[in-house]
Formats: sequence, C-alpha cells, structure tokens
Amino acid sequence: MAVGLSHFLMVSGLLFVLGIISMISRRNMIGVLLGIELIMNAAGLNFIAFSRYIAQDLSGHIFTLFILIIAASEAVVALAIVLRIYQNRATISVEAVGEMKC
Amino acid sequence: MKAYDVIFYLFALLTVLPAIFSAFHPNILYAALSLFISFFGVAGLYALLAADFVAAAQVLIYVGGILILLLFAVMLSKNIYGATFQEEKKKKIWPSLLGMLFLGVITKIAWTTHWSEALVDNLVQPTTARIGHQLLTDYLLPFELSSLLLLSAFIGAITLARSK
Amino acid sequence: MPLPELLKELFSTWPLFQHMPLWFLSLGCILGLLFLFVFPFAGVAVYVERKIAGDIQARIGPNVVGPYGTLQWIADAIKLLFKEDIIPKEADKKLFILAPAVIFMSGSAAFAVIPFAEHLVLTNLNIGVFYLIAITSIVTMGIIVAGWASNNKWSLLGGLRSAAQIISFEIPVALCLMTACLVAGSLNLSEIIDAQATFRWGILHNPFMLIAAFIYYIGALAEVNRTPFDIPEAESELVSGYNTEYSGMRFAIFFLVEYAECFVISAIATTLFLGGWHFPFLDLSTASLALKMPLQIIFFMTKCIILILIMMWIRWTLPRYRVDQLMKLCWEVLVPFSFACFLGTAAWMVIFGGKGIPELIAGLLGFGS
Amino acid sequence: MLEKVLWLWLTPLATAIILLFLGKRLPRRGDWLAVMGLGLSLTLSLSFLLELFQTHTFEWREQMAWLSLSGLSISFGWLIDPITILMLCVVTTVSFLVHLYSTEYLKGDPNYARYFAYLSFFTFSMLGLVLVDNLLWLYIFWELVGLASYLLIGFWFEKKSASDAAKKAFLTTRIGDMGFFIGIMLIFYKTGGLLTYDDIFKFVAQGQFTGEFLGIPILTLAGILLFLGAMGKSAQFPLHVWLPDAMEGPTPVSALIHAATMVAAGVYMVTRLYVLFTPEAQLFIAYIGAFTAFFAATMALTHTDIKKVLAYSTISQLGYMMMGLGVGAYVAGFLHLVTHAAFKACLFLCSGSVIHATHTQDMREMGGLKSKMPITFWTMLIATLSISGIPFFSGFVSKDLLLAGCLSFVMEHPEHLLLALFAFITAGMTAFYMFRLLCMTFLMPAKNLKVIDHAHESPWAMTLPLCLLSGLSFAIFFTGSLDGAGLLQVFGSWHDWFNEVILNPAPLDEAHGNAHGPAMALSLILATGGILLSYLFYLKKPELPQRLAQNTQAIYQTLIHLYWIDELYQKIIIQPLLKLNTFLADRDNRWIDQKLVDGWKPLTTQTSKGSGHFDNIVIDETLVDGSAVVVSTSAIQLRKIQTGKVQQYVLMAIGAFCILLIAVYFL
Repeated sequence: MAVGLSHFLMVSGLLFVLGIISMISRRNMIGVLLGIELIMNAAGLNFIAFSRYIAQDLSGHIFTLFILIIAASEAVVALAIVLRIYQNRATISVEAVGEMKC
Repeated sequence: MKAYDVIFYLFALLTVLPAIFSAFHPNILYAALSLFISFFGVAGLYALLAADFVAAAQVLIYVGGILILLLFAVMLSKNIYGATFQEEKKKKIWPSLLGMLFLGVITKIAWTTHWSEALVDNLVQPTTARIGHQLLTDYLLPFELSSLLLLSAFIGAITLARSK
Repeated sequence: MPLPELLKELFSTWPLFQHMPLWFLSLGCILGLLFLFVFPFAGVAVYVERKIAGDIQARIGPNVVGPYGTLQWIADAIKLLFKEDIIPKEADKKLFILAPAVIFMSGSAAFAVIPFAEHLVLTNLNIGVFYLIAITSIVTMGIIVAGWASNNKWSLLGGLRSAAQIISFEIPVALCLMTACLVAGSLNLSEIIDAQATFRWGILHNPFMLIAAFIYYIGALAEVNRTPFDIPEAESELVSGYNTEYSGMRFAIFFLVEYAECFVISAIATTLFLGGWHFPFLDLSTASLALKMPLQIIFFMTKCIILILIMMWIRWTLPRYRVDQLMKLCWEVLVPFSFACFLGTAAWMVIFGGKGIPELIAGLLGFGS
Repeated sequence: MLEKVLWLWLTPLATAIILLFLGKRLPRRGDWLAVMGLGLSLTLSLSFLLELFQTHTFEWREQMAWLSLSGLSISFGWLIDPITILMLCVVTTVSFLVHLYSTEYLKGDPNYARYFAYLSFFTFSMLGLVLVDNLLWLYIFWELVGLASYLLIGFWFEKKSASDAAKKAFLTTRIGDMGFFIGIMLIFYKTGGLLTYDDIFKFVAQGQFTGEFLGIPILTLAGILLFLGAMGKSAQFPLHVWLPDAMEGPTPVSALIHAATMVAAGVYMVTRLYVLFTPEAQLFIAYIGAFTAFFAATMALTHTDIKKVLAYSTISQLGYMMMGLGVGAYVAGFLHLVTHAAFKACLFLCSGSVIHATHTQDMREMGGLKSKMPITFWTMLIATLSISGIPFFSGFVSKDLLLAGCLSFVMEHPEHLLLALFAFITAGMTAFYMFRLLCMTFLMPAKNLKVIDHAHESPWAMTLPLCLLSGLSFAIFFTGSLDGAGLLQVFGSWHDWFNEVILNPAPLDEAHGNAHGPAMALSLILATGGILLSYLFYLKKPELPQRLAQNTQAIYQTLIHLYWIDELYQKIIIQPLLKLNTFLADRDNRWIDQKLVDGWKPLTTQTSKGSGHFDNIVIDETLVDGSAVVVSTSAIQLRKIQTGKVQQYVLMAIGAFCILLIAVYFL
C-alpha cells in the first residue's frame, strides 16, 4: 500500500498518544513537558500532512511555525517555573506541589 | 514499494521508536535525549512532505533550543551523582491502556475516512520565500502577535527565574 | 527494485535532494577535500598554531620531530590513536560514547552546504544558511551530553557553560547571517556568493554589513569555544571542561571537530561576507571548468586560511573572558548591535534600491557590471 | 473635517496615554503637555463655533462600520450640529481652564502626572459623549466619563472618605445606568436594531413606535428608563446622594466634572433625544427636576461646607434644567446648561482658590477674605450674581427663560401648579444661600485669625481662569446684546442666536411669550428678596440665624442632616430587610410556633405518637437517612475525581474524548 495521508496521520497519532502517556504518567515536571512537546509535534505533523495532501498550500506550514513559536515560549516559561519550584522546594515532582488544592 | 515509501518508513521508525523510549524510559535524561532523535525524525518527515523551511526550523528550534533548555533544566534540578528516578511503572498502566484505546479509535478513523487526497506529483518548490510572503501579508496579525507572545514569555521567564 | 534505481528515485523524490546538481561528483570531491584536506588540516593547524604561539611568545615552538618540527602533528596523531581509550567507571557509558559521535556528526554535517567552488557543493540547499545555523546548534547537545556523561563536576560545569554560551551567541551570529542574506536576497549559499560577484563583497556592501561581519566573527569565535571565549574548557578553572575525562581517539574527535569548526565558521564568513570564491575584478564566469575550479578553490581556501590565522593570532594575544563578562558582551553589546545592523541594512536596501557601496561607486565612475 | 474632529477628539486621549506612562519623566511632569493638548482642542472647537456664527447652521456627519454581524451592523459615527458645537465649546473651555488652574492647585502632589492623565482622559470621554451619533456609543462614553469621575473622585484614594465617595458615586450612578441601558435595549429591540439618533427619530416620527406594557406606552417607558440614566449622572432625586460626597475629589475636578460637564451630560442626553420623550415622560422629568431643584436648595441653606453648598446648588440647578426640559422649555434648559457651566465652574474654582488659601472647607472658619483675595472675591461676586438671576448676568437670561417656560406650562395645565411653586421658591432660595456663602466667606468679620492670616491671593494660573469664567457670566455672550434688541451686538446681526441654534424639534409657543413678563418680575423680586434676607441675616444681624435655628429646631436639624437621606437609605433599604427577617422570625416563633402549633399539642401528641413509630422507622431510617447515605457515599466517591492533579484531569479528558469519538463514529 502506497504511503498516503493516513500513514502520516498514524505516525502523528502515535506521537500524540505517547505524548499523552508521558504527560500523564511522569512524576517529574520536565517529563510532563517532554510529553507536551511530543503532542505539539504530533499536531505540527498533522498540519503539514494535511497541508501537503489536501490543502495544497502553505497554511499548514505557517501553523506549524506558530506551533514552534508557542512551544518555544511555553518551554521557556515552564522551565523557569520548574527551576523556581526547584529552588523553593528542592523537588520537581508534580505531586509535591499541591498547596492550591483545597 | 517506492523510494518515497522507504524513506517514509525510515523516518517514521526514527520518530516513533525514540518517542516510545521517551515515554517509557524511567531516566528523564534518556527520555529527553531520545526525544531529540524523535524530533529529527519529525524534521525528516517534514522534509518528506516538502516542508523544507519548517524542517530546518524544527531542527533549529526544537533540537537547538527547546531540548537544550530541557537538558539544562534536568541537570540543574537533579542531583547528578545519585541520580534517583522514581518508579513510575504503576502510573503508566492506565494511561497506556487509554492510549491504546485512543490509538485504536484514531487508527480506525484515519483508515476509514475518505480523504479527498489531491496530491499532485508536481515538482516540489522551495517554500521559504512563499512562507515569508504569506507571513507578512495574510498572516501578519498572528505573526506580530506571536512576536508579542515571545517577548512576554521572555520577560516572564526572566522575572520568574531571577533570584530575589 | 534494484538498489541503484531505488537510490535514483530516492534522490529525485526527496525534496531536499532535488537541488543537487552534479551530486555524485560533488560528493566525491568534497569527501576528498574533507579527508585529504580538512582533517589533516586540523593536524597541520595544530603545528601552525604552535609555531605561531611560539613566535608570539618569543620562543621556538616544536622543532624536534622532523625538519623544523614539521612532522610533530603526525607524531601527535599517532600518539592519540594508540593511546588507551579509558571510560571512567562511574560514567554513563552509552552517553559517554554517544557524545563525541553527535559532535562529529554535526561538525561534519556542516560541510554539506559549503560551496568550495561553483558546483562543488554537496547539497545546494535553498535554505543553506538556515541549515547551517540549525546543524551547528546540535554541537551543544553533544557537549552537554559529554559533560553529563563524564560524571565529573568540572565536565558538567564546562558542558553547562558551553551550552549557555553557545545558545546565547547563536542569536547575534544568526542575526548577522540573516543580515548577509538580506543583502544577497537568498538563503542559498551559492546564490549568496553569486550576488557578491567579483568586487561586490558583502562586507563592503554598506557600513552595517562591515559591523555585522565583525560581530559574526566574534560571535562565531564564542560559538566554537575559541579563546578568548574558551571558558567551557578553561584550564585554570575547569581542568579541561567537558572533555576532561576523554582520552585517546574520543579526545582526538573533540580536537578534530574543534578545528573543523574553525574551518566551517571561516568558510561561512568567507561565503557570506568575503565573496566566496570571487576575486576582485577577476571574472571567471566564461573560463573553462578546468581552469575555473582550481582557481576558485584556491581563492576560497586562501580566504578561509587567512581567517583561521587571525583566529590563532587572537588566541595567543588576548586573555580569557570571565563568564559574566562573556554573557554581558553577548547580551548587552553584540545582540543590540546585530539588531541595529539588521535594521540598518534593511533601511539601506530600501533607500539605495539594494545597491551597495561598490556598485554605487562603480556607477559613479561609469564602469561596473 | 474628519481630521479636524479627530485632532479635537483624540488629542486629550493621546496626552492622557503619554502622561500615564511617561508623565513622571517629562519636565514639569508633563502638565504643559495636557494644557497644550487641551488648548488645541479648545482652538478647534472655537473654530467650529466661528464657522457656526458665519453660516448660522452647521451639520456634519460621518459614519464607519464598527461591528457587523449577520443581519446586524452597528456603526460608529460622528454627528456635529449646533448643539454638539456648543457642548464642545463648553467642555473644552472649562476643561482647558481647569487644566490651567490645576497646574497651581495640585502643585507638588505626588501623583501630579496621573491627575492630568485622568483629567485629559475625562475630557476625551466627554468629547466622545457629545460627538457620537448613536445610542450605544453614547452609552459607552457615558460609562467612560463615569469611570473618569470615579478615578478623579478617588484621586486621593489613601483617604478613606475619598475612596468611599468614589465607590458611592460609581455605584449610585450605576443604578441609573442600568435603567439607561435597559432603555437603549428597549429602543433597539422595538425599532428592530436601530441605534443611530436620526434613524430612531425617523422611526418615532413615522409613528411606528407602538406597543404597551402594563398600560404604559413603550415609548414612555423607554423615555423614563433613559431618563433614569440622566437621573444618576445628573444627580436627580433620589439618586442625588453621590454628588455631595463627590466633593472629596480635588476642587478643580469638582468644577469640571461635578459642576460643568459630566453632570450636565444627563441634560445633554435629554436634549439630544428630546423627540423620544412623550408628554407623560416629560411630565415625569419635570416633576423630578422641580422637586430636585427645591429639595437640594433647602439642603444648601444650612450647610457650612463651602463645597457641599455648591454641590447642592449644582443639584438644584440641574433640577432646574430638567424641569425646563420637562415643561417643554428645552432651549431654556440647554441654555441654562451652558450658562451654568460657566458660572458654576467659576464658583467652584473660586472656592478652590479660597480652600487653597485657607486650607479649610468650613465656612464658619472663614470670613474677612475680601481684602486678602480681591480677585477671587470679585469674580465670585459676579458668578453669584449670575446664579442668583440678577439682570445683565447670564444666569438671569437662562433662568428667566426657564421660569417663563414653567409658568406658561402651568398656565396651560393649572393642575401642575406645584411645579411653578417649586421653581419660584427655589429661585428665592438660590439667591439666599449663594449670598449666604459669599457673606460667610468674604464679608463677615474674620472668625479664625490663624486661618485668615496666611491667606493670600492665588497665583495667576488660578486667577486667570476665574477672570475668564466670570467674564463669561455676563449676559451679553448669550443674548447677543445687552437688552435683547441689539444695542451692543457681539455676534453681528444674529442676536437671539442661541434660540435659533438649538431650535430643533419645535419652536417655542406663544404662551411662552405671555408668561415671560410675569415670570421675570416674580423671579427678580424673589432673587432680590433672597439677597436682602441673606444681607440681613449675615451682615446686619449675625445673631439672627442662630436664633432662627433654635426656634425651628426640627426643620434645622432636618436640613443639617440632609433630610436624613443617607440614613433613610440605610433605614429603608438595608435595615428593613434585616428587621423584616427578625420580625418574621419573631412572629414565627411567637404566633405560629407558640400559639398555633402548641395549641394543637394535645391532639397532635397522640397522633404523632402513632405516626412517630412509622416515621422513625420508615421515613427517617429508610428514606431520609438512606438518601443521606446515598448522597454522602456518592459524594465521597465523586470527590476522588477532584484531586487537583492536572495529570488525572488530562487522563479523564482523554478518556472522555475517546468515548465521545467512539460515540460519534461508531454508534
């Protein structure tokens, strides 16, 4: 079977699921971030695949670039938060920071 | 089997295998490094889909920027000697099952939907100039907004990370 | 499908490879250049560097092995190759082995787009400059991993320092490269060189380009961790930085890549700012390939070597920066100035319709292209 | 033209933004920027006025699409006609002079730049309010001036009284604004999506606006609802309580916002939308206005805080305007707005000058300031004469017209005699309390020498606005001539220009002319009487007020406590609710519980014993406790979902998404 859109969707689906798993199951905040990056890549891959196979224009490319931009800002801010938490608590386990929970 | 397919499977493997590794490996540093390979695979897929500029941007931003930041954070936040990594196996069962279910659903949808695929085997053209043109015409507002976003993220990160 | 046909189709379908004229020829030539020239060059460069250092410090330098010590580098290479390869017990073995590989990969991948002469380029990528920026940033990954895998605090600190330094200096460097692309109107390195034909070198295009060239050179020095920016491997502070624990062949790889990178940044500077293979007022476009190619290679290499010599001169003249001074230099001097250059060049392009100073003068004097 | 309007309108906004962000870094903290910006606006408005005088008519409108949804498009538009031009001139003139005045008055304040930013922002909003041509934008700017007023009243927010007053002003006007907004929405709904003045007027003129609600025509209802907004903003009874408290703001702010411009916005709105008000709605307006005028004037009689007296006077005069509008004398009402803006701003600025010199607001501490502050005294005298309605002063012209309008209305409809009664008594009282203020401040012998000793005349930046505004209090600018027949013609042959300028919906009727003579005579007599009375009370026999106050203790106390309105609100709205609750609880306890319930005791004891067992076993233990157990167990189970851990939420979200996908695609 010739490679088509569905193949790319499969790959991105796999990436997405792996990202979700990583995001849900990691105790380490950075691990959660890794999962989010995977999910973003899955989204980007979908965009590019649709743009190539269906839309036939560059809108998907541009969306992927915006995803990259958002990923970069997100990573920067999230890591700053992680480092600050680490400075204050000496841990970056997501389960250790639950004060806001009532 | 055509060359296109061969390359696709190559890159798909390069993408998915490290991603699996990254999701399940207990050592966060290994997870991050395998993610690095996975991102290369994604960049290759982008290139395969004629998105050369995005592929290069992927390498530049993800591999050269975000992942290095992640590694930085890993090293700054862990005791590098007795590097202890919690056992997370128990936590992985439910998400994995759910992921399987989700993947099954997605697969079913992806294979049963009739996509109006219209891929013309035209000569692949360079995209950089056209992307630049579109960014400064049709997508000018989101483009400017994203620069604003980056600026605020920049300031926010500096404020957050600055020691008091 | 037989392999040759598969390969042929591979290169015709994969978009990145479609822009590859004379691919196989180029591959051969460049691999030749790489193995016959660049890698030995590292060795030669060591000898030259030691001689220059000796001159600058008023001493003789290597003079025992061979006439005037000229065979010193071969002796060094043999020593490195035959030394015992030690992996520390507490080190993370997989990563310890992986790190030099990553560095070597990204160091040599940069050669793929460097145009040594007309048509003599491995992949004539249409986003060549972008590719260069992307691929050189991977070195950081290798360095961090090397530092971490060594399980040694000097190594880790060196790795982190190096990562911070490279990420920071990437910004002014990339901005200066973009400035040059702005002038040439392309991201393709060959086209950039074409735009600088004979006397219209990028560095002369306008005053901002001159500044940008200098900023690029300084930033690139920092990116390859050369003195005065070699704080990741500062002997007095960190023993030897990220490669403290490495020995034998792996150490040789770090060593090799460092010199290869020196060559790469010189080549980029030559390509973007110094007119690549062009020589002023020497129009080779009608010359035969047999005449053209050697001449172009010679011009290109000469420019690169001059830049490398300047690097050595700087290395043995200037003292090392402190970490905070280094960051301050990057963020408070180079980044603002490179932004200014970028905007200034853009303004120049608008005001003078894309013409540079050489062209304007040529127009005034009534000759030119 | 559009450029001119934009310059006129947006310059204050630009200065406000610049001052807000950069004010502290500019030389002199940027006050010159605000003053110059307002100067530009003033010049442009005056150029419009000149053009109006040359052409005698003026109309310019411009629209642009602002919001277009399917089937509905709302435009943003400017409308400039003579009314707008007059309002522009009033706003920019007073605002410019207040800016100039404030450079001295607020000198050395730590938040000097912020003050000017707010002031310019207010001017921008007020200009927007008068420039726009549709109801929605009117409402938006209506709220913006409210915001500016809030910010400025609470400018010294570190004082609790100031921040309380700001909150009170904001919330009280909000009650009116709710009505206003409902009114707008009612019109929007009934007209099928029209918001522009012209469209609505056309719609109403064609008689398409029909429908009743509880026997009241919708148009009347809409008019009254719109007027509710005006009641809040223009401090009409019973929403007047915020204005006296608003005097906590800096005095120039009181002059600009709470005397000349913002509080007049209600009057402007009613004038602008005059054709929307049915006779019934107008009668409502007239009664509210007349009562407010009378009511506020009585409160001004006894107050001793110089600014509060002026505040009550403002409420009273606003009531006058509303009454004028209500009885159909809307030219008079609007003219009074313009003249009042000048002389009341002048009065406030004078009081500011006095406060600046004496550092007190209590009139009992003042006195004998005439020789110390001659310019302030003379300008205040002119403004006082004007507000009292003495001939040759602007107040006379407008008030006379108002009273004449009222009288003619009452002559036509004798059943509304109360209106005229209120109006004329108020005229007398106005003269009395204003001269009382003047006497107590300037003419009576000094009571507190410490206060008087260091009093001095204010610098030129404060006295210049006083002189200009008191100059504008002369009648000549508004009648076009001294005697109304062209003896000294300021505006060429176009005397009686004001009348013509805003003769929009209908010309004045004949009856008005007939009533003019008696009204003038009566008001003159009353004003003179008031002045003489205050002369008698405060200069001739200063002990008289004391005695009078003692003799009429009840009335005096009522007035001093402002009719206990604030207490009343406290009592009739807040405490009754509390009381009602305790009352009901008490009654419940005493009557129902003790009498009714206990009375049935013998009977019920027996039955209940029988049913008790049933109750205990079946209802309590099975049904009630059972349901409680169900609830609590399910709650305990459900609570486990609410862990506060994002990862579990994601897990659940993905699970739900899976179920959704399966449901959509496979079922």
